[in-house]
Amino acid sequence: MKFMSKFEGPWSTPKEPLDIKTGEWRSQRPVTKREKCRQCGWCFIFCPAGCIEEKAHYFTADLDYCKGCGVCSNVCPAKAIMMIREEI
Amino acid sequence: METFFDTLKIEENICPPGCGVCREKCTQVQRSKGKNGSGIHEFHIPDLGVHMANTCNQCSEPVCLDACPSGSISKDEKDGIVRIDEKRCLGCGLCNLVCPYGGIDYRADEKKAFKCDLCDGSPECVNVCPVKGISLMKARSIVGYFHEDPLLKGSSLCVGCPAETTLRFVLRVMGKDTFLFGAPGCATNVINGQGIKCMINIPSHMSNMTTVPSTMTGVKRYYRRLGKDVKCVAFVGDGCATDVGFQPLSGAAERNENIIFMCYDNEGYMNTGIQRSSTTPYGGWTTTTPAMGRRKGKKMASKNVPLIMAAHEIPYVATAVIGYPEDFLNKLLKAMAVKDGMSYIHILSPCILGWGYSIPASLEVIKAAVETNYFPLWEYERGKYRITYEVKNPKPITEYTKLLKKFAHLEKEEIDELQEIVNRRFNRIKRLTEAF
Amino acid sequence: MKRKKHILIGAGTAALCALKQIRRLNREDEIKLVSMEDSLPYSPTALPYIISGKVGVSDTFLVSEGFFKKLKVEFLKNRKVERIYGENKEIVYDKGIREGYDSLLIATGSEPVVPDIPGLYEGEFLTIRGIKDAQALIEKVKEGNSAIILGAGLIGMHIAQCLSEKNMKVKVVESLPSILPAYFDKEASEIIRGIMEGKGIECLTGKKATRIEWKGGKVEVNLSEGGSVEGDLLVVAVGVKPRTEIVDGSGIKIENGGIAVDDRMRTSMDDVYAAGDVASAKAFFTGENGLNPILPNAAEQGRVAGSNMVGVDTVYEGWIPMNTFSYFGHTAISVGMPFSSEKDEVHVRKINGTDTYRKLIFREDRLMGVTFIDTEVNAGVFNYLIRKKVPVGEYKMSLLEFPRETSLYLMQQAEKKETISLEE
Amino acid sequence: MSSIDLRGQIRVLDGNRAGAYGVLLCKPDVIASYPITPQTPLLETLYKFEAEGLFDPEMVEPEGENSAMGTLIGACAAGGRTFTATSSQGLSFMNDAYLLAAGNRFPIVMAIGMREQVSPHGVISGQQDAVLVKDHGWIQIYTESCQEILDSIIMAYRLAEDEDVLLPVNVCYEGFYLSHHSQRVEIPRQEEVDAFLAPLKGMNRLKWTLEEPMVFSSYTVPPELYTEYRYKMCMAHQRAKAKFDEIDREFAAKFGRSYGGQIEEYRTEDAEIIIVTMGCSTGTAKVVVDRKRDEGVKVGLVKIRMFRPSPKERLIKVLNGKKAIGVIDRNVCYAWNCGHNYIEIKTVLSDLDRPLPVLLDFIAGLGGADITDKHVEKVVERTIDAAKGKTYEPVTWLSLE
Repeated sequence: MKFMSKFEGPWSTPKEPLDIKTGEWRSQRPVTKREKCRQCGWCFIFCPAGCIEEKAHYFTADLDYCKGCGVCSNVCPAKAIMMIREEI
Repeated sequence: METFFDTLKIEENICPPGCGVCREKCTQVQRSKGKNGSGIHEFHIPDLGVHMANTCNQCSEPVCLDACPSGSISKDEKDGIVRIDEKRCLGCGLCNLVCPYGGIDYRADEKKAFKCDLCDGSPECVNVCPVKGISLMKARSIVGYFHEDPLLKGSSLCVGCPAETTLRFVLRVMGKDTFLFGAPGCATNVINGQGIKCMINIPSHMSNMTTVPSTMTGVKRYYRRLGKDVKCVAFVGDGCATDVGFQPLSGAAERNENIIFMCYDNEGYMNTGIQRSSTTPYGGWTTTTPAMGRRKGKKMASKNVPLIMAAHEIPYVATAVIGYPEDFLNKLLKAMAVKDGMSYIHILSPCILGWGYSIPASLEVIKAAVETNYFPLWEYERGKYRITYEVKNPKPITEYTKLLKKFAHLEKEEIDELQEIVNRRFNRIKRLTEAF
Repeated sequence: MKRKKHILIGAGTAALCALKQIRRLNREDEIKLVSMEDSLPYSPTALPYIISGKVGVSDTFLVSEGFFKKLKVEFLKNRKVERIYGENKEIVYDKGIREGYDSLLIATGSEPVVPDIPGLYEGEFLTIRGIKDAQALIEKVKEGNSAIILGAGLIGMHIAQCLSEKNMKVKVVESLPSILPAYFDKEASEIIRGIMEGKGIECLTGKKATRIEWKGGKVEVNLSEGGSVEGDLLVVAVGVKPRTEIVDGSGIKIENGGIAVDDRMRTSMDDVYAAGDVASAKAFFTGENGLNPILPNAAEQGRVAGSNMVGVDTVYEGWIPMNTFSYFGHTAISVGMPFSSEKDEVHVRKINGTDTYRKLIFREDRLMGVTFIDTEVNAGVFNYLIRKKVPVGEYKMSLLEFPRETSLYLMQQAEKKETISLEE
Repeated sequence: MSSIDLRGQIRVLDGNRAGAYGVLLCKPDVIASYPITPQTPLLETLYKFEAEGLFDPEMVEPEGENSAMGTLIGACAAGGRTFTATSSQGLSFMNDAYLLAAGNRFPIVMAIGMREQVSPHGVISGQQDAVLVKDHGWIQIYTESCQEILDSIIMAYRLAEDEDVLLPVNVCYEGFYLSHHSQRVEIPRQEEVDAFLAPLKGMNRLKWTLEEPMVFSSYTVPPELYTEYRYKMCMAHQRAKAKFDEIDREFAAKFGRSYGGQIEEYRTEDAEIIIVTMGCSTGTAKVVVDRKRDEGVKVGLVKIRMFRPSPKERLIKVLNGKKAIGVIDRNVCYAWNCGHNYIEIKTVLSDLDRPLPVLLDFIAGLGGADITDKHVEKVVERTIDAAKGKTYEPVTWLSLE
């Protein structure tokens, strides 16, 4: 008998994290104009996917998970995040 | 972890024609510091109907800094402000020549460059703008309360769903010592993970729609018996909180269980495909309140659940939206501080698909809901009602309804009725704040 | 990942910008900055201000001593790099010491051009490129004395202004018909000239120096078409040329007198980059390589080079001529093409009773160049509109009437357009 | 010492109070209960115990049965021992959470004071409420006496919390006949019960902790995973059967009382015919069996204690070679026009050696009606006749004759 779960019931643990690369859903991607980023972090707060990361001196999206919703670009007070169409 | 500099945000297209209050104030403030100029400019091109303001972007890689031949421009690592060392400034004007965003001015008469220094952290323009078009965005004061996000990346919620933003916000504030409770609904996808894979780093329970408050009770009480204080937080939709799960919610409130119950209200059964719930608004389109033939959306007004919860006289009840994060944060902190009873937070959470608006516009929708008093932000704290965000000049409800396809079929008559409901409800809250 | 070693030769704006960029993008790599001079980095652009006494020498250093330590950069002063061996990825210092690199930036800048005029070397003339030159000139400044400046370019005119402010009598000799000929058209140039001459600066344009004679502490410059001017000191400021001797014998390609680079600031030798005054780089308008030794270019080329040196692929869009000149409380600004061609649409606005002058050059609905005298604008915004090829068709007249407002509006709109989500 | 602390004593108690002492002795952490006749006095007694300080569980007063079960789900997931009781429509109303508890493998113990379901309305005894949820994933133990209620609750915790089982357990007793009728009850001493339950302390049980966060009740994809959980649950049910026999033997050794484990076999060894009962009518039936034995009739009795999971193996063993079986059912199955145990036994028949015994069903005692010795005598007589070859309708509605 082959089992998938080590548990008796329908339980799960973050030790086995669900890793869906939701970046594949994306039809457009955010590109931060690095030099223009004010590091205000508003995109970090508002990114629904929780995928904004801080680099040396700017914020940018983790494109493995970014679904391309455009909220970061929308809330950016510096207009430093461009939405670029993904080419297939 | 993150830097998070305070930053000015200037709203677009809301400067009143001819206004120059921000510039005048800035000039005045700078003059008091012995400087001559304004760091903010408002502009009017009447022919084009352009009324706007512009100021320094405080770039992270300032080209003005790179182009300054005397090294007199610096970016402060602590507050991110790009400043000019006046003593060293040559007055050559190169900074003005290279800045693409018009953020730095060169004054030929004084041979000095001049720019916004954010008043070193408390910009005066923010206070004087008559239309509240300038705001200081202070993420640091919010993220200062953040813990590591217990929710992993890669949730299968819809692209851009504000409920996910809200849940992350809540969980970041709540931190790791939290038990999270959910019920079947959109957030399920986030809380549960799939199969044997999990996507949350805190203990979480996927309950039935009818058992969330009671399950929380069980956990809270068991840990209380063990002498441990744990946070039990529910994040459920309006179907669970206000319809089929309302009885247990009311029961837990009556027992005054020490739990934090949050309803993200997307005004319908969205995970099953947009059916009406008791919080679907008057006139709102859903698949079970269609707008076709003899029907014009929902016939009756929504159930005013936060007010009903306040009537339980639990220690804390609030309405909140992610669009006003400072307000939301304060409410979360208040709810967390309650140790002797229940807190209930009712969150308006627009549904892109179910309400019909463009994906990134959630915050605009949320703000319009607040600015029209459709969803007033208030709290009930131990007997006292308080409006936490006063809207000075509430906009007509059409400013909200026009954003949403679910109201697209409404005609004047229905709009008037909806406006009447909004007014009545706001007045009720207003009077409660005055009476209690 | 392996730590790489970047060597940057030169300590001007280009090298520093490359350095800052490398550090922004990479916190680990080793960086070494090699300067021929023994001071902290400075910009030649600041030198006239030292002469005028507006600032002291120490106020013009681009960075402080602590800067290098903080960025974990080794700063070698007083070292000359003699030669580059590309095949071994090595450089050789003046004392024969060799050092390997993973990537190398040549940002040695430029040096003054000294024209071949009979008699010039028989006396002590001055050029202005280094701090020592500035200090030498300061020593010779004496109220009431007169100075002759060869060259009416930006440096020449700037020094003329500085010396005039020190109450010296100044005569500027320029072989071309107008002053500031590279950046301003005839009309603008005349306006500037008018103000300069109003302050007592004599501008002798269209005249070549044919012979220099030195007699008893005085210098006499004989001019073409006859006549001569006499002064107490002579400053030669006819232009600059790339300082390229470092690549001699290395095989690195030279063109237009500078080190040829591609649109990533790469020279013809692998892993060797060049930026700033020394580089012959792509011009924005023509796409052809050329020299444009101005500070904003040095900064941008340095940034582009730095990015590419750490493997972040960055394309140089090309240089755009631009300059700003402040003189006696006036400002002249030129961005983009200063001169129009036949296919261009030109709009000029002058305001009576003032020195205000505005010229806008359009090609179809794109802005190509602007000139502003005594007009308050955010000059960089025009650079933005030109570089981003922002369509300005219906705003041409508005740009002329309300240049600052309209340019900011167009810039904001263009920025907004870039950030608008495509999802509906 | 509280006057109601009767631990270690022998008293006359009704089933609700006897059950309450069973709960008290097991020291649950969280109790949540909503009143419904006839189990109400059980929970009232628990609230009294807590008020008197006999034990100190968290006493939750939920606003309905579903919330009562919800509370236990939370507490049990967190690692607590929990208890609730309900009846009839309360159980129906609890169904949402009732299923969740089983699916999540939460070892909750719940008493059911059995009562008929609506409609018609009636606060009347029956077994219909409990048998209706026979496939909801709970283990169900049916009791015959007040003593057995008490003892079964203690055994239920041993069974539910066993790491090889981890299933919720119902202890079922008929309303009024047991809940409100008093009998002699030996109430064990606390130390005895503590010792009996001690093995549970060393057992592994996944808990909901902040240190090792887990999600309980995950969203199940793919379908194979769902199948896996169902298979594992079936296996747990199967393991519970022998485990329950073991627990019963251990209980007998410690307390001197045995109920036979999954089933009680009463004078079955040389019996030719077997009467099958479940619940409190067993006592009456035993009297009749004794009487018939005195008359020389080779009749025996099987009492179904563990209705779920099915005590199949034990039934096969005891029913093999018998000539006829008469089942007394205090419940109905609409689909087959019979009682539920009749279906259960009929299912077992195919596994018996040939010739198969004749099987008769007798529906009796519905709606609170008594099952008298006269009824049982009729059952025995007809079963004997059937064994001798007389033909009967398979199902007899005894009360309607």
